Amino acid sequence: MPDPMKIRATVVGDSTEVRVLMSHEMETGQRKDAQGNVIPAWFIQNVVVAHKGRPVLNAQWGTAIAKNPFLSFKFKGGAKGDKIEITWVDNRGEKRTDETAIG
Amino acid sequence: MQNMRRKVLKAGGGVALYALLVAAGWLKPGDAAAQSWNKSAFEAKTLDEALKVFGGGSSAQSKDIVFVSTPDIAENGAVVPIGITSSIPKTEAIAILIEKNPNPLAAIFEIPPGTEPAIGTRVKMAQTSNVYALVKADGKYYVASKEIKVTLGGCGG
Amino acid sequence: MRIHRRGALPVLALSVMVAAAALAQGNAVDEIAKYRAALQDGNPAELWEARGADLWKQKRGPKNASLEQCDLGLGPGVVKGAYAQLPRYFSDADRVMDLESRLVWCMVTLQGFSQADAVKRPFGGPDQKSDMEAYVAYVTSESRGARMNVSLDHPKEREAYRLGEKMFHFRGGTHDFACATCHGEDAKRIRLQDLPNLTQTAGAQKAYTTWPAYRVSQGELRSFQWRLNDCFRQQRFPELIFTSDASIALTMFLARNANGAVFDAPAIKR
Amino acid sequence: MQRLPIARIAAAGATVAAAVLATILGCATAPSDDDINAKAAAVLRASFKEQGQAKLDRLAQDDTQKTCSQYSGKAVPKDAAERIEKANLASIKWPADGNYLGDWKNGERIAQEGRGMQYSDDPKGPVGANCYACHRLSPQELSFGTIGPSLYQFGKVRGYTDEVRKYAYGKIYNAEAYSACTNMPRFGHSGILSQQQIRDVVALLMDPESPVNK
Repeated sequence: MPDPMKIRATVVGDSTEVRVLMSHEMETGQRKDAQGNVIPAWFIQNVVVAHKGRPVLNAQWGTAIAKNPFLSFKFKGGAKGDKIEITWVDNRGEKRTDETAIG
Repeated sequence: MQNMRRKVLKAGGGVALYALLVAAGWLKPGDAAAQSWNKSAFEAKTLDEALKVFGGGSSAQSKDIVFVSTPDIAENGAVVPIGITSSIPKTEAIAILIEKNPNPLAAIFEIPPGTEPAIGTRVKMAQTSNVYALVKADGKYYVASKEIKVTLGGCGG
Repeated sequence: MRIHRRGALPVLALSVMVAAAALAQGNAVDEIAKYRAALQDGNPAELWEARGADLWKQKRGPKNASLEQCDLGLGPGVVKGAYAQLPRYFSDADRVMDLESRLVWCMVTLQGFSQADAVKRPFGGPDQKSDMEAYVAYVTSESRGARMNVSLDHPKEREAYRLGEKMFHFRGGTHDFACATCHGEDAKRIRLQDLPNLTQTAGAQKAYTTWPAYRVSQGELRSFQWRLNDCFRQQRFPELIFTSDASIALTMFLARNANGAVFDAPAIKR
Repeated sequence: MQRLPIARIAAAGATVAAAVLATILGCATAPSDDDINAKAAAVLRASFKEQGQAKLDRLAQDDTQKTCSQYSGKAVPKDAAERIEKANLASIKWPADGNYLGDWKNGERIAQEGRGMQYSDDPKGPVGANCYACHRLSPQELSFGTIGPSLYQFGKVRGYTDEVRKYAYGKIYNAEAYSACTNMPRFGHSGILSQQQIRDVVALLMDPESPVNK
């Protein structure tokens, strides 16, 4: 079971700013272990952020996103207490969904 | 080099690009159920190949795409902060490409209406390279680039 | 340098070159500062803090107990501000302990782990996470904003400080390095990284209050024990034993030198 | 190594502060400096374990290391400095053919390489001198340290003479022969670099074609 995300969503003016940290190795598939074997690629491929069920960001990621990924963006609207839900899916099909209330 | 790249940027066909973007889900922002991942674009080995597969069709250099909170020099290539803001009306998507990475395409962000065309993330860079911000807006393609130097840090071992 | 410079011209040329280099360097240093500033916005150390806070409450070990009653020096169960007063002398163990050695003590006495099990995975790697580093992230985060206040009241605390100072200046290994080689003077750098002068208050304060840290080069949160361990690796010494007396003495020397500063970690570093 | 007067004063200040502290805390019962030195050595021995190529003998100090530890952060007394420089100068093995100059391109690789002799390093893997960690050399490399002086235009400024080449070779082989208690490792004396590798680094400093002299 992957570790939970840290999500911060705050109202800034007439927008909501969302900042997320995810716990993931983001292994490139380019590295070798001590025995010289290639460490297989293992990385988040899709991220969806929804505000009250409506998607506000869709992302596709490759192996170049840094380990323990960080993402920030803003969307118009959003009020204190609204639910923000984030889901990621990696190339092994592993999935994690976390939610927070806009603060 | 710079000229060659521009040519490639212009050479890609708009029609092929459109088809690929539909496949990639670019043109269906907000459709969370239709999760997809543009395998051929992400697995392309060169910038030209990535752009060809994935379009960038008749993309024009644009001053309306700005790198924010993006340093000229990275103290470590494992984590390089990248911020991209587009002030081009009807921006629908932003992609990050790193020319000298083994797979240049790093990320595609679909921007549904109501979401500001400004994203921040962190990428890995294998070495000093040009980084491209490719923006799709109102069906057209725009690009901006910036060189980021990757330094060797610390005690070196 | 004992070789004499010849004539005025090369010296002039040299000074022009040095000025140009200083300019290029200045830009590089400014840009590195921008890089560091851009990283502050989201510190993955928070992922470790959250995991540590969760683990802290979990019942674990042969005694099926949590660490909630662990005494970090301010009484059982008090975590807030405890790290800013470590290392310190603990009468129950009759030993000066830093955070990690105290956590091992609590894992053994409260949870019933063997000493060997408690120190089995001090640092995380690509294959496995370290619970110890998660505990360290959580406990240290509870001292963020507290003022460093390390005591030398007990004779064993004073002894640890003096031993730590000696070890700081101990030169050895194939390269003749001591801690002082890199950290004994002001305003020096390795490559582009500033080296704090740990023998002076300002340098010790700046360095000590920003560990532990999420190291972007490793994608891991690193504890102060790790910091010492990896310095010695690069000094070409053998491996520093986790929570050994030397590691605690050195920590005492550095933590005490940082007294008065506001603790501000877990931080994020290169 | 030349210490700035300010550093010396600050170091002296720290010593005074320590003495005052000891007095306040009741130095009558405090262990002597010799006691602490003996205990520190014992604690160090018990606090390390051998790992990879780094065995516990790396904690055994020679006279140079021991004396320089004693005077770390302070001025080294003149007689001690002379003793160290003399012994280390005598240890230098000069190339039998009198050729000090190798290949500067290989010298640049050695100057960039930070690995070698750490317990985490493959004993058969590359061993470098990591010159850039402490020195400025080729102007193209912006990531350089400042623990040592800039060596940019080393040969150009000093002249491409045999005397300077020999000095550079000796300094890299055993820096303690020229400046007691320097921060610089003794690359030849301690078996870090081979004779040919030292020649290559000398070439980086002394070859007119080296980027260092451009």
